[in-house]
Amino acid sequence: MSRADTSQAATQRPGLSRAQMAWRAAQDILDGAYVNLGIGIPEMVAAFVPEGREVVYHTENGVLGFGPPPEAGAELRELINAGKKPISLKPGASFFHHADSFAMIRGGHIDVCILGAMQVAQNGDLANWSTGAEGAVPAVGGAMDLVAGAKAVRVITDHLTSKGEPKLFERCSFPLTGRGVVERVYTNLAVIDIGEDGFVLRERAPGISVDQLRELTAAPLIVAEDCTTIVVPAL
Amino acid sequence: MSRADTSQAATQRPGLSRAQMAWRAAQDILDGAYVNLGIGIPEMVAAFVPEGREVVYHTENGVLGFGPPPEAGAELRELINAGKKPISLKPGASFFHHADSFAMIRGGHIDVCILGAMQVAQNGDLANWSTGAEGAVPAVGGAMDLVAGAKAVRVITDHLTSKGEPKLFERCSFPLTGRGVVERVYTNLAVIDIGEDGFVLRERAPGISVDQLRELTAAPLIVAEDCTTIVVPAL
Amino acid sequence: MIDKSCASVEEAVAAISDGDTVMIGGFGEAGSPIELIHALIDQGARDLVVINNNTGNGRVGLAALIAAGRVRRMICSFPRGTTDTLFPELYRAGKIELELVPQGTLAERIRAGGAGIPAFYTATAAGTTLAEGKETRDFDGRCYVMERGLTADYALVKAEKADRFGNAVYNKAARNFGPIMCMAARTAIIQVGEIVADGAIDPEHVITPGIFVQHVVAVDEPALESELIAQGASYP
Amino acid sequence: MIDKSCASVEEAVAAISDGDTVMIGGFGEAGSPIELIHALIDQGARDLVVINNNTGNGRVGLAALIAAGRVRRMICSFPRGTTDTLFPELYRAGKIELELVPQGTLAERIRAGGAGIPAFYTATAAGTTLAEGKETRDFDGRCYVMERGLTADYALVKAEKADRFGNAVYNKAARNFGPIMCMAARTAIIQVGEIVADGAIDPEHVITPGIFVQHVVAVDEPALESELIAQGASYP
Repeated sequence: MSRADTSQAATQRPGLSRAQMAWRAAQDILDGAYVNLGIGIPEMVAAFVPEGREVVYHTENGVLGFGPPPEAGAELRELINAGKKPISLKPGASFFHHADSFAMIRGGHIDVCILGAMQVAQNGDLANWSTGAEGAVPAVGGAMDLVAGAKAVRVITDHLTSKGEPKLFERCSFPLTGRGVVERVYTNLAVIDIGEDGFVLRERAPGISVDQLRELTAAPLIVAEDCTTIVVPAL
Repeated sequence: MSRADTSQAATQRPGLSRAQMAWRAAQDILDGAYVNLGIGIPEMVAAFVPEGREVVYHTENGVLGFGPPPEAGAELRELINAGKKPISLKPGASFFHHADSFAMIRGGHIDVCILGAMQVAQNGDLANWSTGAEGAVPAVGGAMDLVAGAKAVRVITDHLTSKGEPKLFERCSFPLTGRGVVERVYTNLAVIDIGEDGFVLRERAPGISVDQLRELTAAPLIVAEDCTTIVVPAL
Repeated sequence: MIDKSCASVEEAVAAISDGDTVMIGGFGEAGSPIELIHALIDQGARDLVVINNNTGNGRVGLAALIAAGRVRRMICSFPRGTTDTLFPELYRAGKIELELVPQGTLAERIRAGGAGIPAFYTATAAGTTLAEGKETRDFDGRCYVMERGLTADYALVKAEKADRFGNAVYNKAARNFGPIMCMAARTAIIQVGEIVADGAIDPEHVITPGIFVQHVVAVDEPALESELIAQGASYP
Repeated sequence: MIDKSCASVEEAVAAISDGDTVMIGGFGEAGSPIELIHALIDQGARDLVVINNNTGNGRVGLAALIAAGRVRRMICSFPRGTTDTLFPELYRAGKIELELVPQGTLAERIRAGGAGIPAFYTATAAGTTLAEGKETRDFDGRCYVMERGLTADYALVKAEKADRFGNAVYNKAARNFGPIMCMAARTAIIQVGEIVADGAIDPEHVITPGIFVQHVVAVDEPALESELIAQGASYP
């Protein structure tokens, strides 16, 4: 989705803008991490990693150590990410073939993977590849590999669908991408961990109450003792 | 074994010298073949491939396209074959890691592998890694991979052991390297194929009779209709 | 003398037969062997099983091969282009079969096929609908799915340069599926920008050793999928 | 800033613990990380499980580690040197365990471990004593043996050059087990002749991407096993 779409949509939503969600997720990425960012809002995370932290980005199609899109006109057709968009290279980059690239994923070498979601369940189940609708042509890409292989799988998603339906459930109704794989969810309204006993509310967006979150979440919400308000810059 | 050993031993054996055995095996290597040669007499084969045939040699430790040992003083410690002896590089050489090297073997990309043998059975079973003696420390190296993976597995061996015992049997008594893997055996006395029904005598060494071969082979010998005498240069 | 070079893409693909399985390299337009695919369209083989990560874009390259009705079955991870409705329409109409494979499993199955591994286990897709009908097995308390190695009759791959032995190097992310498809196909055909002299590729830098390559064909100025699509091109 | 370099081999191996599994690269003396092995001898960890193709030569490097009684168990394909009787004597005396693995199966098990593959099938060793006690299974009419992936706590590897990210290149046949051992170990430690500046290694030429490497240590003038042995050296 383009940035234009993002900001337009953001004005219609309560809580954090999409850029603020990405910013919040970026704060949890540690110095030296190997990170794979999914298409869409997750891609925006890279722009908000705090100064002083050096992060190495992996893309499934076989590049490690890539940077932001090059300036217009400097794009190279052979230098793209898994979303098929142009990227640049940072110092320490490398190229490798597809089997080696997924060996990095499946072998547990990627520290953090951040993806979008259609549904997340309180046990960490993730559905983000198919609604399972009759007649839909299924397409999965690397999502199942990423959630099965990355050391930490985190999700960025709006708390509700565009129709106002919940996306956080006791159980996913859509076909799963992986079982028990998600460790943390960043929404426009909250930061929620998957704990032993289900969703644990860690942070609320400014102005959002626990009661509102309970109403908008289709599963029990355990409020962490140290639950705080998300502090985000204007973005 | 050094060449000095070879020629010394050769003078005490009937039929072909070791170099002649290698020469004979070399005639069956086609232009453009990818070939893996075992330690010992098989290594000598490369020297006798007919002019005009270009052969690419593979060594398990990760080199394709190597050539004969370099001149004394020009050896590089990082440029060795699976026998840990110095090699040179030919045009079109490449280096790769051990898993890729054995992917070439296991994946059926090596056209011909030539190995030594302790025992060969009439069904193509090969024993060349262990006598199975009590207390022996087993060591297998890449032999089992080569015989399982190469498109054609051929054996060069003396027809008899140094004690005068047969090496070609109805069944191997030593632990197997692989089952039903050998397609052709070059001995100092004969060229023998493994056919549907057992050993097929294709060629006899000069002065060696079928009756002699039957006596020295511990399995039935089918004499091919077109069985000929091996014609080898003096070597 | 070993010389795997072919005079033309036509010659390179001439022996591909009806019913063959053909791996086609490329991820997006990076590494897409368009000229080889177009030669395959001209050549006429049909009823093909094609293995590629996607199903092409526009009406050129793989999408054109599919549009020409030559593909009986696609094995891929993502059978959709950004805007493309070709594959979905054919699929819904029952005119093409689909085996959907997670991308990393697809890559590993190809690598396994090339390495003589008939089957392996992966945690990818365990507990999902894509594991339905597949054997699963626990190792050390985790559930894994058994997946089979994939081999092919042919691979069509685009590389940057190769020598007469077929030793090849790639260009950046255009490497993607090329090296493993060359391993997994009985006959790997690579189109390269340039066939270089002996010794021009450092043995340390070879990505696909020539043992995995059967034919090399020079395509000096390969077409770019995105440019063809921008031009509204349609093949043939 | 990412900087995986260590000041010394001592620092690099400091955290290796009793009972750890340690993969050690090298085939013959090519790629043998002698300085790292000697640092491990000095460091004192014992009861180690060591994975290497062989069991070392002379009384230096891996052979010295074994002679020092630090290795509980060897996983290798060929536990003999040309003239060496060290391992056979310890083995016959029941002082060291041996898991004998065909060389290609060993390499593939290490690669599988690094790639998150818990098990795979190979035709290698099917029908031999080395398949005894292992599961076998037919695929398409051929018998295959199930083999498990191998992982390790540490890998000790010698490469030619690396940068601060751990991106490494090797020297000729010294590459051998290095790349796959780096993949399969939780902590891969590589000794290199030179730690080079950012950008000094072309991204196209990287053999081991830094993601597989945790520590890099410069050993400017590494000892050569054959020279040490010729000198009659014995470590410590």
